[in-house]
Amino acid sequence: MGDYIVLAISCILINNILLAQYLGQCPFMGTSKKMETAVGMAMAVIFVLVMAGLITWMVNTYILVTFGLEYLRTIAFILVIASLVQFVEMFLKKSIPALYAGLGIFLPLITTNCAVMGACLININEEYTFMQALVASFSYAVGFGLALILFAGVRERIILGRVPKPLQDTSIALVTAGVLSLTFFAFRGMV
Amino acid sequence: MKRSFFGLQQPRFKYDAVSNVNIEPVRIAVPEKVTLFLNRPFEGKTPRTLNVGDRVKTGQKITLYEDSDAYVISSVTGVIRSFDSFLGDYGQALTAINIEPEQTDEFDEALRKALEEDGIAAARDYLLSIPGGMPPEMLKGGHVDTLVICGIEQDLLSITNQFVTKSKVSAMNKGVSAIKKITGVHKVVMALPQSLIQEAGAIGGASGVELRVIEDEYPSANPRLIMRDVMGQVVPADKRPEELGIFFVNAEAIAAVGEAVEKKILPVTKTLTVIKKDMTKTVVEARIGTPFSDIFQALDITLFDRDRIIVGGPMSGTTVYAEDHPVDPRTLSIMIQDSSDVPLVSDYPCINCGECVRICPADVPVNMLVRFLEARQYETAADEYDLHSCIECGLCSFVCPSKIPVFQYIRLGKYELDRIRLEEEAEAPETLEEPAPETEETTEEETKTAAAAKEEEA
Amino acid sequence: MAKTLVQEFTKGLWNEIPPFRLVLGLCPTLAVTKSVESGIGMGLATTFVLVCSNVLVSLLRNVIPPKVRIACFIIVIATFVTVVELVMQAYAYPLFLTLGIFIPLIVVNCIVLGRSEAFASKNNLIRSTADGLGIGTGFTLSLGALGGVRELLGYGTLLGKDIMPASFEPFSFAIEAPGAFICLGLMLCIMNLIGSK
Amino acid sequence: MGDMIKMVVVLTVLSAFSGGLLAAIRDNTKEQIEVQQLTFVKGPAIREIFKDAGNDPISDRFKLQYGDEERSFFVGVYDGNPKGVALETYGKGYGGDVGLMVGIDTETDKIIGVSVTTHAETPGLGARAKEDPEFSGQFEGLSLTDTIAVTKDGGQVNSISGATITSRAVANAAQKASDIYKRLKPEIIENAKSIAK
Amino acid sequence: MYNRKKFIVSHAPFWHDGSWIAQRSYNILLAALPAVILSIYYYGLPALGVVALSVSSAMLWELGFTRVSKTADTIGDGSAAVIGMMFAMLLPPVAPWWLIVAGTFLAVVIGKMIYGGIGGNPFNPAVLAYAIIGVSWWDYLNFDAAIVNYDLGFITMFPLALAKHAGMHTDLFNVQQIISSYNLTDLLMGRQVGGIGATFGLGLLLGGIYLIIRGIIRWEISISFLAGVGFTALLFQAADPGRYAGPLFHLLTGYTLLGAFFLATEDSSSPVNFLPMLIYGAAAGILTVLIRNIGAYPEGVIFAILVVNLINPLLDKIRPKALGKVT
Ligand SMILES: Cc1cc2nc3c(=O)[nH]c(=O)nc-3n(C[C@H](O)[C@H](O)[C@H](O)COP(=O)(O)O)c2cc1C
Ligand SMILES: Cc1cc2nc3c(=O)[nH]c(=O)nc-3n(C[C@H](O)[C@H](O)[C@H](O)COP(=O)(O)O)c2cc1C
Ligand SMILES: Cc1cc2nc3c(=O)[nH]c(=O)nc-3n(C[C@H](O)[C@H](O)[C@H](O)COP(=O)(O)O)c2cc1C
Ligand SMILES: Cc1cc2nc3c(=O)[nH]c(=O)nc-3n(C[C@H](O)[C@H](O)[C@H](O)CO)c2cc1C
Ligand code: SF4
Ligand code: SF4
Ligand code: SF4
Ligand code: SF4
Ligand code: FES
Repeated sequence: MGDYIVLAISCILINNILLAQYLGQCPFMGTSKKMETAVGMAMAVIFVLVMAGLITWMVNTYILVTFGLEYLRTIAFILVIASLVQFVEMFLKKSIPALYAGLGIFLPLITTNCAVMGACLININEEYTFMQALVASFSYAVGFGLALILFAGVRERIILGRVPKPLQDTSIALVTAGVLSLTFFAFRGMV
Repeated sequence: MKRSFFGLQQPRFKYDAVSNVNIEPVRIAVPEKVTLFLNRPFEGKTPRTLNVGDRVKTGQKITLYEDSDAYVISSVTGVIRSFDSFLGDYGQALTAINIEPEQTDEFDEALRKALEEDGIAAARDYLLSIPGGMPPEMLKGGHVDTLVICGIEQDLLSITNQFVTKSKVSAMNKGVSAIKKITGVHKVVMALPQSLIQEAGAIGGASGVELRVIEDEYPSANPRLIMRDVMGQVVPADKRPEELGIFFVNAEAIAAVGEAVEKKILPVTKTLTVIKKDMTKTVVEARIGTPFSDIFQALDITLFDRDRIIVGGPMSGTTVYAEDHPVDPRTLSIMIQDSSDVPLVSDYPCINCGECVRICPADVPVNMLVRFLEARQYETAADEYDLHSCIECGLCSFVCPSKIPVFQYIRLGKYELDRIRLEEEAEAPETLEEPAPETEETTEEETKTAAAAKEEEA
Repeated sequence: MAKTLVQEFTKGLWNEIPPFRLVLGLCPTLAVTKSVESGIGMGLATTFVLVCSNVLVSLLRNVIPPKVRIACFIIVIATFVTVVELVMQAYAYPLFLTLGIFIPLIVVNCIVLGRSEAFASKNNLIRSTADGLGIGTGFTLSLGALGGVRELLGYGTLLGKDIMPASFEPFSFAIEAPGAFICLGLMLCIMNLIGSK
Repeated sequence: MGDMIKMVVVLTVLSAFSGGLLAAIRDNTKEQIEVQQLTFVKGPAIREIFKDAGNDPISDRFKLQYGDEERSFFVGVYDGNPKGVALETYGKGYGGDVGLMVGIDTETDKIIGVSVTTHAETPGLGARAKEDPEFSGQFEGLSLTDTIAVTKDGGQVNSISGATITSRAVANAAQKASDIYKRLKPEIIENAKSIAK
Repeated sequence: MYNRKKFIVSHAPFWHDGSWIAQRSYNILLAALPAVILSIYYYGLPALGVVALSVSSAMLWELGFTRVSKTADTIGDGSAAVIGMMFAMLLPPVAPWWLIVAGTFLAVVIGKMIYGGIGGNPFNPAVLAYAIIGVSWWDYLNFDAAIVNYDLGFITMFPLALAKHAGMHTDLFNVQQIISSYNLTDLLMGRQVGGIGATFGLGLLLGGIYLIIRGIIRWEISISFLAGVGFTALLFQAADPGRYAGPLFHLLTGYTLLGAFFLATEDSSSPVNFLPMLIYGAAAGILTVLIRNIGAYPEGVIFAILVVNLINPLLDKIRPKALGKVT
């Protein structure tokens, strides 16, 4: 149990997927201008990443490794993730329309989100067990959501400030993301 | 006015009390020219009931435009010399009527006739521009649940209502019973500072007014704060008290109503407080329409370039361009400010010091609000940052170390939102009309199918 | 307005240069630009995948049924990504180690899929090649430039050679994660300044 | 219906093409990738151990079966004699397996040197096992007849301060190497000789 | 005959309490002086040089930025001087000139001006600059390395580093023993190693109380910060007295007092509502001790403040219901 907590804290705070692993930057920049969209995106990522993490882990362990097809990992994973997102979208639309309305627009964005794909690949590279992969996937997603929401809070204010013209929008957002990433140094050594 | 050394403690403003001061008002002579404002844009071509050269009597109801029942009461007997267009606050367009008064007053008899023929309710059509002013919605016959008489002004320094409350007890008594009959209101409340409660006892006893004490600290005389603290009812931010049937009137107006029904002549003399540069106060009585310059002359006040003439108090008044600006029925005070005391605004952004948030009596998140207002995001300001909760006390501007014109931003924001809302409402009927063709189409289709059916039958 | 082939190529070098103008492909941009070498390596790998997939998609554009369009693009792209992955492991292993999972992640790089979807599936072979080459070159240049700045500040070197005077204390912040964001943000600011002139 | 068939056909053909291409490339790069991995991942560690060897220990390697695993051994040739062999073993560390290359002198049965290959330990703590020459230096000259362990477990290796787990992992790995070597010694020497020829 | 006077027409209110940003800035400088002067007394000219260069270069960067970007001059408001002063207060007395100049650039330009100047910065500029510098040039900030050549008549070891070291080697040291070599008077009177403006406990307390009384900083933040540090340190000490130092030690060493009164209270990056201020301060205090006791750095104030700066916008959404607000 303790090990899982350490893993979780490490994935959320120290090896934060956005701020330390540089994954998922485009949605990070794209959905952080407003708190509402940030929260929506965070939820969607948590939802998809946990499912994708587990399914790709199983695909890798039971199919690719068993048949010596590791070199097809990239292609297999992207197909799994793409179809998963499609499936989730269809499923939600039919059975949980409220959730679909909330997550709907964010789901397609996630297909081509390297955070999801990246986290799945990290699970494999780190040789995590099934439980570890579950904890790590969830924690990465929570870390993504946490950073995204904190960032949105800061960014909402920056947008109202008097940022010089050439720095406006993405430029100042990147600088701020840098500080965000620096801020997370605070948790170094804590697990 | 300066921030104290102990800045941790918030600045406090006390309303001035008049109970112990014996004030003799200065009476201003009838001026050489009076100017009355009619709440209608000036239209040269619209047929008028009166024209330049016509004579009017004191107390005469002037309904200038034939196609409108907006009126103003003449405060003198004299000859109309000209009409003008005048821009009020936020570009409100008014018609200015300039009258040259004669030496002696000849009083208009319309009110007397109306009262004698139709009883007291007939006064309703004459009271709008009585000294102190009456809420138009109340006179139009809207439901009046509660009437709150303000024995004290919202803003600081001005003592007009207190003075009237103290000196015109019997007129107020009559005014209260009259206004009860005119509007049918049962509950009349008078909000007073503790210092006046003795004097006002007489009013309460005779005419069935509930007396309520308000704190002597600014801005507790603000209508919304009176509602919350004295009446125990919070007015929703997006509603005005009037919409709940609660009307606020100045004590002066009630006294004026009393005088009017007693003498059957409309009073035309306005009481007001003049605050000089050294903050000494003088109570003045002048005909409505008297140019400020006459008052200044009578009080030996000299003005220089870059001084400021403020109508109303220091926290929420408005400034005027010219010395010959006339006294309006609602003018409670005139304040003169020396150019060296004029605080400058800066174009600094909010530094998030939080002074405004701590002082705001309405718990408005001013620090955030001001950012959205500056960015002209009025809708967000209203929806998420409580623009409409602001009771317009001006304290936030007072304490802002960035010298941001916060209060001005707030008023502008509210004004802009109102404008947008009005525009949308104006557009709304068009959108309502749109469904009409659709129904026509369906009927057409129905007729067609009906026709087809007939053909088939055939 | 049809563009000439040259314009099709050069638009990727300035008007639509990723990641500055097209704010896409940020992750590899941030992750693998600790040095000029790794930046350019990543750029070239991406360019290869871009050009190959543009070519193939453009060739197949009339054959691919619209409904499975995205799936086909993904297969095509993933194939070329895997080719790069294998070839790089075989012949440029140290580079493969520095680029890490960002090589397989080219498959989700929005630039690549975006180009297939927005350009190659609607244009002929030659145009698509020019487009892929242009965007790819622009991307490579961007990564190289950012890598240069970070390498110079963070290590005091360029392409591994000492550039700064001996007394220079490397500003290693530039090669840490926060430095990546800030350098990219400031470079974007400079691009905006130049662009607005 | 036609659409459906077309979709299936296109997807199948594309997948087949992709699979074929990748399989072909994979077969052609397999050897090379292994060499590269050895050169760049294990290479530094091996060279560290066989500093003065006259051969290239990476190319002079052989494989032996140990239990159900196949293990690689690298031979260091000194003055024409195959005097040392190196093998890689693993110990359970703080952040996962710690890989350790252990070089053994076949004449004296003493450790020539050890070097950490792969690890996921905490920077500044466990990671010092790889960076701190003082720590790995302690293994030099240890005799395989003794049990190798950290001082806390009654052995002779001082642990890195604050990182006993990592230190223990390294000691365990060394001990494992010792066990393997002792079990396979005859075959190892035979193979080494034949390679040196 | 037209001879009309020109009157000023403007909007209410027509009074202002006369407060002004510059006044706040200069009062902060004033409050910082005791701590800085004592350091200059101990360390002499080098410390004075660091302070002077830091303040002046900060102001020059701001001047330069406003000139280049063709915006209104703002150095008069004193904010750049305050940032320069705060940055200097964090530094060891022997910081090299280029590090100071680079640091003030990061603080003023990256930390403040690009966010639109005063009021726009989401993070405390001086703290941000120090963190960036620390990542790159830690060796120059490391007190133990920096002042190794001084003989000051007191222990020339950074107390927090010593305590952390001892806490990591409980087989060799007992933390309580180690920290008992720093007595209370020493810590209060600046007889300890630390940043230029961070050692004189009493001076910082006086400065802080002055600023609180003047209403320039918000006491809620300072007090909850100190309470957070004290309480967390107490818990740690109770859990393992051999490993963790007690509350008084944590309160009077490192940047704790500087952080509580001067850094965490920076207007733009801290909340303004009551409850958020308490949470903000307490979180910073708790985090400070967490970083010191179980994190990677011996000193925790810097990163603790950056973290709470980050959550400030979210915290400040907790606020009283405005008058008449429905739902
Ligand atoms: C943030 C953090 C990272 C750690 N990393 C390592 C590590 O890399 N290697 C290790 O052996 N122990 C690591 N540990 C575990 C502790 O240091 C553990 O208490 C220690 O290994 C016990 O050995 P000691 O007797 O030397 O203190 C880590 C602990 C923390 C809190
Ligand atoms: C050291 C110091 C420097 C000052 N420099 C300036 C300045 O450059 N510009 C300015 O407008 N006021 C300056 N002032 C004055 C302050 O703005 C302000 O008038 C004064 O601090 C009022 O605060 P008090 O109430 O403590 O006297 C300075 C004050 C001090 C103490
Ligand atoms: C070193 C020093 C520099 C000062 N510079 C200024 C200055 O530039 N402008 C200023 O108004 N006051 C300055 N003062 C403060 C004034 O002497 C005086 O206290 C102040 O102007 C009065 O405060 P007030 O302007 O808030 O009323 C300075 C004080 C000192 C000690
Ligand atoms: C606020 C702060 C405190 C630091 N404290 C230490 C320290 O106590 N010991 C150390 O070796 N490095 C310290 N560093 C530097 C840091 O650990 C490391 O060198 C960089 O993070 C490099 O990744 C510190 C850096 C900062 C910003
Ligand atoms: S004017 Fe300012 S202080 Fe007064 S209620 Fe409005 S926001 Fe609050
Ligand atoms: S008082 Fe002025 S500067 Fe301070 S928070 Fe309010 S608006 Fe901002
Ligand atoms: S997939 Fe590409 S564009 Fe999207 S977030 Fe990752 S790098 Fe950015
Ligand atoms: S690095 Fe840490 S453990 Fe080592 S001496 Fe310094 S404080 Fe002690
Ligand atoms: S009462 Fe007018 S704004 Fe507050």
